[in-house]
Amino acid sequence: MTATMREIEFRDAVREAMSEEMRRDTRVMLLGEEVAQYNGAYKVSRGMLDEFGPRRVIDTPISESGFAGMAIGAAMLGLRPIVEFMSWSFSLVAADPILNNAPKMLYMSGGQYGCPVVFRGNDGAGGQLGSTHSWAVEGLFSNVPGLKMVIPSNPADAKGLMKTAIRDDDPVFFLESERLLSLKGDVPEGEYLIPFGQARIARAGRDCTIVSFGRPVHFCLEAADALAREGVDCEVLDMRTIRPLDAAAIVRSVRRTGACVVVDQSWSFGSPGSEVAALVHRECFDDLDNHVHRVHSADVPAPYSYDLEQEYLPNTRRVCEAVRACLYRA
Amino acid sequence: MTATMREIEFRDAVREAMSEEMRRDTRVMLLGEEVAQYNGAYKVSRGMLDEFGPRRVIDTPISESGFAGMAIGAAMLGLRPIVEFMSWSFSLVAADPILNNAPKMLYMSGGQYGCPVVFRGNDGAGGQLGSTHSWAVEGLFSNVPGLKMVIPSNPADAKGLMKTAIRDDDPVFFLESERLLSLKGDVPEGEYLIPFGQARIARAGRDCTIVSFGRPVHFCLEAADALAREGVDCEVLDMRTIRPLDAAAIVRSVRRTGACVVVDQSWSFGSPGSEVAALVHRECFDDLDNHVHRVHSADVPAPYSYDLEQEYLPNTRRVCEAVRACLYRA
Amino acid sequence: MPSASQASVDVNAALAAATKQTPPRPRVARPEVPFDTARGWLREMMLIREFELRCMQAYQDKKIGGFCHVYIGQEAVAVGCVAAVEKRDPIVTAYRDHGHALARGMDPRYCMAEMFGRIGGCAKGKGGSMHMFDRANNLFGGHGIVGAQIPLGVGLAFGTKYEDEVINGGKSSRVTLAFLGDGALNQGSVHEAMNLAGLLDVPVIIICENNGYSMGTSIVRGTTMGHDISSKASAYGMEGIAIDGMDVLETYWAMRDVVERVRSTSRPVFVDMRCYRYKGHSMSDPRKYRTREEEEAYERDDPIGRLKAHLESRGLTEDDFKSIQREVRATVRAAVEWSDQSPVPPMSDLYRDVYLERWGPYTGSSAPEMLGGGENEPSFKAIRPVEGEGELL
Amino acid sequence: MPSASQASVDVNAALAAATKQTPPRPRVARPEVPFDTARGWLREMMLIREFELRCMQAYQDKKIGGFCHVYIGQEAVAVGCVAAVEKRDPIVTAYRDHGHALARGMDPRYCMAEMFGRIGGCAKGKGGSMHMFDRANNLFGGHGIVGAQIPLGVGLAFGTKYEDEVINGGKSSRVTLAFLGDGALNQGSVHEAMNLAGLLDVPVIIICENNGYSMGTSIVRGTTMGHDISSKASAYGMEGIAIDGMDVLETYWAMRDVVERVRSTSRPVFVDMRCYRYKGHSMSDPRKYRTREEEEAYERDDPIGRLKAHLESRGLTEDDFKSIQREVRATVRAAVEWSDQSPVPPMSDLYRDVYLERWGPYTGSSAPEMLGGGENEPSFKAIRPVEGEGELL
Ligand SMILES: Cc1ncc(C[n+]2csc(CCOP(=O)(O)OP(=O)(O)O)c2C)c(N)n1
Ligand SMILES: Cc1ncc(C[n+]2csc(CCOP(=O)(O)OP(=O)(O)O)c2C)c(N)n1
Ligand SMILES: [Mg+2]
Ligand SMILES: [Mg+2]
Repeated sequence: MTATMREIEFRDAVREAMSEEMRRDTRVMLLGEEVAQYNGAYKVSRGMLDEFGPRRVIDTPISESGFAGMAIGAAMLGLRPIVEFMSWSFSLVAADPILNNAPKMLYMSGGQYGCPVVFRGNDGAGGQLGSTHSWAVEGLFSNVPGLKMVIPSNPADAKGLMKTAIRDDDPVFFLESERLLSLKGDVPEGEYLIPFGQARIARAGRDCTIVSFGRPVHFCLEAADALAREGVDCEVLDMRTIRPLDAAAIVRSVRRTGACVVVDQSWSFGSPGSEVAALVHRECFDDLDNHVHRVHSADVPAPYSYDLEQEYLPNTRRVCEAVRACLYRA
Repeated sequence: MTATMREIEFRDAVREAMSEEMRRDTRVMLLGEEVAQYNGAYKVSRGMLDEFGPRRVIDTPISESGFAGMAIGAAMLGLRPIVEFMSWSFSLVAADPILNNAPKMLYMSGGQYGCPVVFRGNDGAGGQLGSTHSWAVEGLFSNVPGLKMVIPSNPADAKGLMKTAIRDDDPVFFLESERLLSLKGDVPEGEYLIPFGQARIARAGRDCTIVSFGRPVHFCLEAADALAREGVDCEVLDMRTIRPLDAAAIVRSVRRTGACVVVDQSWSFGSPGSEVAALVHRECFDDLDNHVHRVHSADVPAPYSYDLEQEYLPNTRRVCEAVRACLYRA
Repeated sequence: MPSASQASVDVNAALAAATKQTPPRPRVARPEVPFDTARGWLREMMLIREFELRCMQAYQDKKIGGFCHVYIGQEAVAVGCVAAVEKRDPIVTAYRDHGHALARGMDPRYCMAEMFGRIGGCAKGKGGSMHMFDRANNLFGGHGIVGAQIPLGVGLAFGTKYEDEVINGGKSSRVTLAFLGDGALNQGSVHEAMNLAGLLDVPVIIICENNGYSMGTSIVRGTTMGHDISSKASAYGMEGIAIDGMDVLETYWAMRDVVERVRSTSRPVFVDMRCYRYKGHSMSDPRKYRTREEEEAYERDDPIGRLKAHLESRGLTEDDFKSIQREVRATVRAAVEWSDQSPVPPMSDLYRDVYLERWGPYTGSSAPEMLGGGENEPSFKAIRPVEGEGELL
Repeated sequence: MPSASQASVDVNAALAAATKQTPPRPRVARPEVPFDTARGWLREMMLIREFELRCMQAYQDKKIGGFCHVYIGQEAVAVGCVAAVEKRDPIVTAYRDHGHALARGMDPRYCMAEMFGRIGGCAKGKGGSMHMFDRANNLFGGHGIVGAQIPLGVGLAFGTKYEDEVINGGKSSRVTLAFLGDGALNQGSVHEAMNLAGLLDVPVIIICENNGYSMGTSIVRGTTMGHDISSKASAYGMEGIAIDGMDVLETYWAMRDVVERVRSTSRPVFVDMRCYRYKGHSMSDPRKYRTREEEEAYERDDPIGRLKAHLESRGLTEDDFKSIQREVRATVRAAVEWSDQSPVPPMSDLYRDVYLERWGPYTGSSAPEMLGGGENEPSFKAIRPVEGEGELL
């Protein structure tokens, strides 16, 4: 990424990736609720109808199961559809096609039919939307083999990972955060792709490894700054993809720091966070000075009230507390 | 359980529990595909239509989302519906009502509307049904707060837990195994209930704690027998409920044995098994001589072929291997 | 409109056709409602509108967060429908739910405080704008997932019938109103529920508030047969009827007929309730998908204006009208002030209401906090007084 | 039938009404198919039936596991429909899929070996009876989740149109056949897909194999408007047509019309294909929900018998018929033998075909096995020869 940089928003980065790929490959198309004429409920697809026309940027009715299934059929045939879920919270009504069809088609057909589809949309709480609209679906869906799961934390990663996702021959679940869509960041001008399964060291440090992905990475970085003032030097790993998971990067870091905190905005029970904890204990059994500490959303449905929701989510204070506890500085 | 015992099948135990509760409480009713006139696809509800009539034992069309949602509405009003999913694999089409409504209604309504519904059906692979029909939904759904999850391994537990589930004021996910339905076991004659959140020590032992639930408990017991012949004395914990999880029982046992293997038939990533591993490492950090070892289904869609499927699932051999590895006897 | 052939359709003309040119049904002569009753409806509709306007303002002021879908333009629907049933008849609706809550009798303070995220809210600030629940008034919630409340509504109706017949050995005598938007017709669960309602003979009235748009998608762009949505009901052998939801008197009388029929036959009915929302889908919608002219045409047909004109012909004075206006303004202002003062929920409330039975959220440790059952009295009771016993907060 | 009022309906009378008394449509005079073509169809139908009988036997012998849904009685549907389209037209179906696979040209050995769970199976033993895929023959699978294949079918049709028009700049020229059972009409996703098909003008033919039952539930017990399911299509403004699926000639000609129309207009069509399954839903079904008389009535109307009679009137001899019978028996016997000898998949195959790109299953360790991409050539290619190149296994 030595190319010229510009500062653009996360949503623009996602759009650039989609548009570049659509220019490159006519098999790529976008469908979802309000993606065309309305320019996207969150303006991620702004202008794409104008550029690509109504055959490639398609407004759908509120039929997630129907249009997700439709995209899967089209992908089996050879198209490369991008499906926008206005929110991943609405993907529950499409759980069957996205979990039972897309990730299993290749296997069930004995290798005959792949399913190169990208499902994308907003994920996670934080916008006071109440419990039906605040799913962090990584907690649910990362359990399932056959799919890939991408959770970018910044515009540059979002662009590079989206391009990889579109070119990937397997089904990709791409989780954006509505809370990050307006986040600005440096994004290279030219074309670049970010491979799956490679974590990014968002901050190097010696004392404690903080493993995170998606929006909570920002809380981790804030926490690391705060902790630095206390003399604690944290390394923050931004996993970027959960399936595949760059386990080697985690293990490398924890072997050096001897301490690990996982910050994951999904519920704790049976989550990516618990997996990382189990993995680290397995691979770094003799390296750890304390057990892996975990920060998750509270084990309750997401509340609407602002104050409750802020406390519900992983936040900078809770990350700091976890790191201190992990380093016996509590 | 000092009452007189009889040997009955798992399916009979479940039916007895449902029938007893329906006799006790007219608010309890059963609905699902083929539960009435056909006597249940797996004959769990055999004879119930005859006893309770078509208003309380109701055949539904193949509309899981519709009838699960319907049951939830009825439960909000005060009924106590039991919903049979012919297979939990078919509950994916009902993911929204069962995950977004049932477990969250109480919270979202600020405590006004509970949702005393029991969802039950076959769970897990092992019958050569291929990947669409072989879900172990504990891997997916146990992530979600607000629901309770029961996974019995034998007829006596199934009956006592089902009765508790029906009387419970919260939504309960009751996971049966088609592979166990014909399993016979001693079941007490009289009425009894088994509280949630209390593990059962299926076999006491000193050297290694094996944590499991549902069908794999049987593999664990077989493995424990085999290992006993090698001089390894395993304790097998049958968790019986996953939410709530009897963490105290696990910790008590592992503090004694110093070794822990988790056997969970769901996929490994972000599963109940990874949660138990993380929990044990957290609570028994200084007690463990090795990291927690885990046995899961292979991280691939379920294959149809008998031989592949047997290897796919946790089995006795794989449990033995894990225990030996955990005890450095590999 | 994805395909080229359809793209050329004049959406607005088509919409007009859908919502106007097919008149809901020939008007029949209707009896008069007592003046005071009709005046009461006028007040309710004005209350809802004032409430919604203040919501919009509070949203701008960032006192309300999340999504907020106002009901302005559709007031006659909630008021007319609720008037046509009894309190014991359950109601369930979608996320555009303030109107239903107020019409059902929710205290505007509880409704507003909910959106402010305060403990005085109808759900103690846990549900928010889209999720208004009111047990005392038999309101089974606003629901955020499009269409999801229709299976619930069928279940409520199934439940009342079961209670009346199986448990109490009598005859089914309650009806359930289940509201949905026109866009929700494209959710599969709605279709599954309609089939179930038809098969099981449940006394539910499925009311499609057909305001012609789902977000920026006009009905003809998203819904086949959008010009005649009662065709959706015909597929389930269900009676479908169109009602002019811009006219509260017509809504009331037409719904009265439907309610009576459903109460006595226990057969479900589908209502194509023609209406219009004047504002955007939610607070962030610039309404570029339709013309100002179209909006103005509907505004001229305003349900409050219509009822006002009717009442004027029966003697309502401008003074009286103004006094209503003053009263509802004061009521809503009071609701805002009360909500401003209602405390933020205590942090302990984060962990309440997860389970009713004695068990708590999973904490990843061996000592789960016990927050259900005895140690966690359903906290709603603790803050909401029983009928007329005065308030705790 | 849950409610008392409905419980008294005579199910069989109602079923007869649903599948018989409303004749699919008035027979029009049809051209004659060439004798050899019709004889070919007879052979195919006999092959399917023989194949299914042998499946049942192999299932009893525990050579086939899982669920096994045989197609006996419905042979005319798959054969007639497949004959009415071209190889390049995609097909997708449900779990009762052996007939479609064979009619589409799948080698019976691959089909049988799949059920035996052997590497020679069409999906290398990974899919089983319910999941027959055949890329070379444009068969996009049998699918086990009721209704789930209909959105896929709409997607296939969308895809062919997109390829033909957007990618290749030509005119849409392929049609997709998407089969479902009558019970599947109650899955919401089917309705969402029908609406999408109508809105997006996709060239799909949704063929409801209306055999009157979903497991033990007769259509009138589970489906409102069960006596006229094309009402389901009307709700989406979609043409619905009933066809006598017990008569392969009629099925063929009627489908020819439909296919031609869909090919040229790109508008979807729904077919109510009247048929009957003689056997149980799956291997474990004792068929207590219907009478022997009903079954016999349909058996007298047997599609193979009908076509045989027709061909006899055109000169088919008993000898020729017997020779077909011998040939299909030999073919199926050979398929069973071949399948018996086909090896069990190697254990390494458990981890293949999870991903196409270079990445492997998660192993919980820091060294995930790499089983995608270059290091894991899609293994199907490795065992299935390219057209006529001879076999590897
Ligand atoms: C399953 C689902 N998909 C998408 C959404 C996002 N969404 C919320 S409201 C809405 C439009 C609904 O329109 P309509 O049903 O006509 O109701 P109206 O807003 O007009 O009252 C959409 C797409 C959602 N809440 N749930
Ligand atoms: C979503 C879902 N629910 C339930 C089932 C179980 N099931 C398999 S086939 C079937 C009956 C389907 O009947 P129909 O659609 O008429 O097809 P037919 O068997 O008659 O060919 C049922 C209930 C399933 N596979 N998927
Ligand atoms: Mg609308
Ligand atoms: Mg059928």
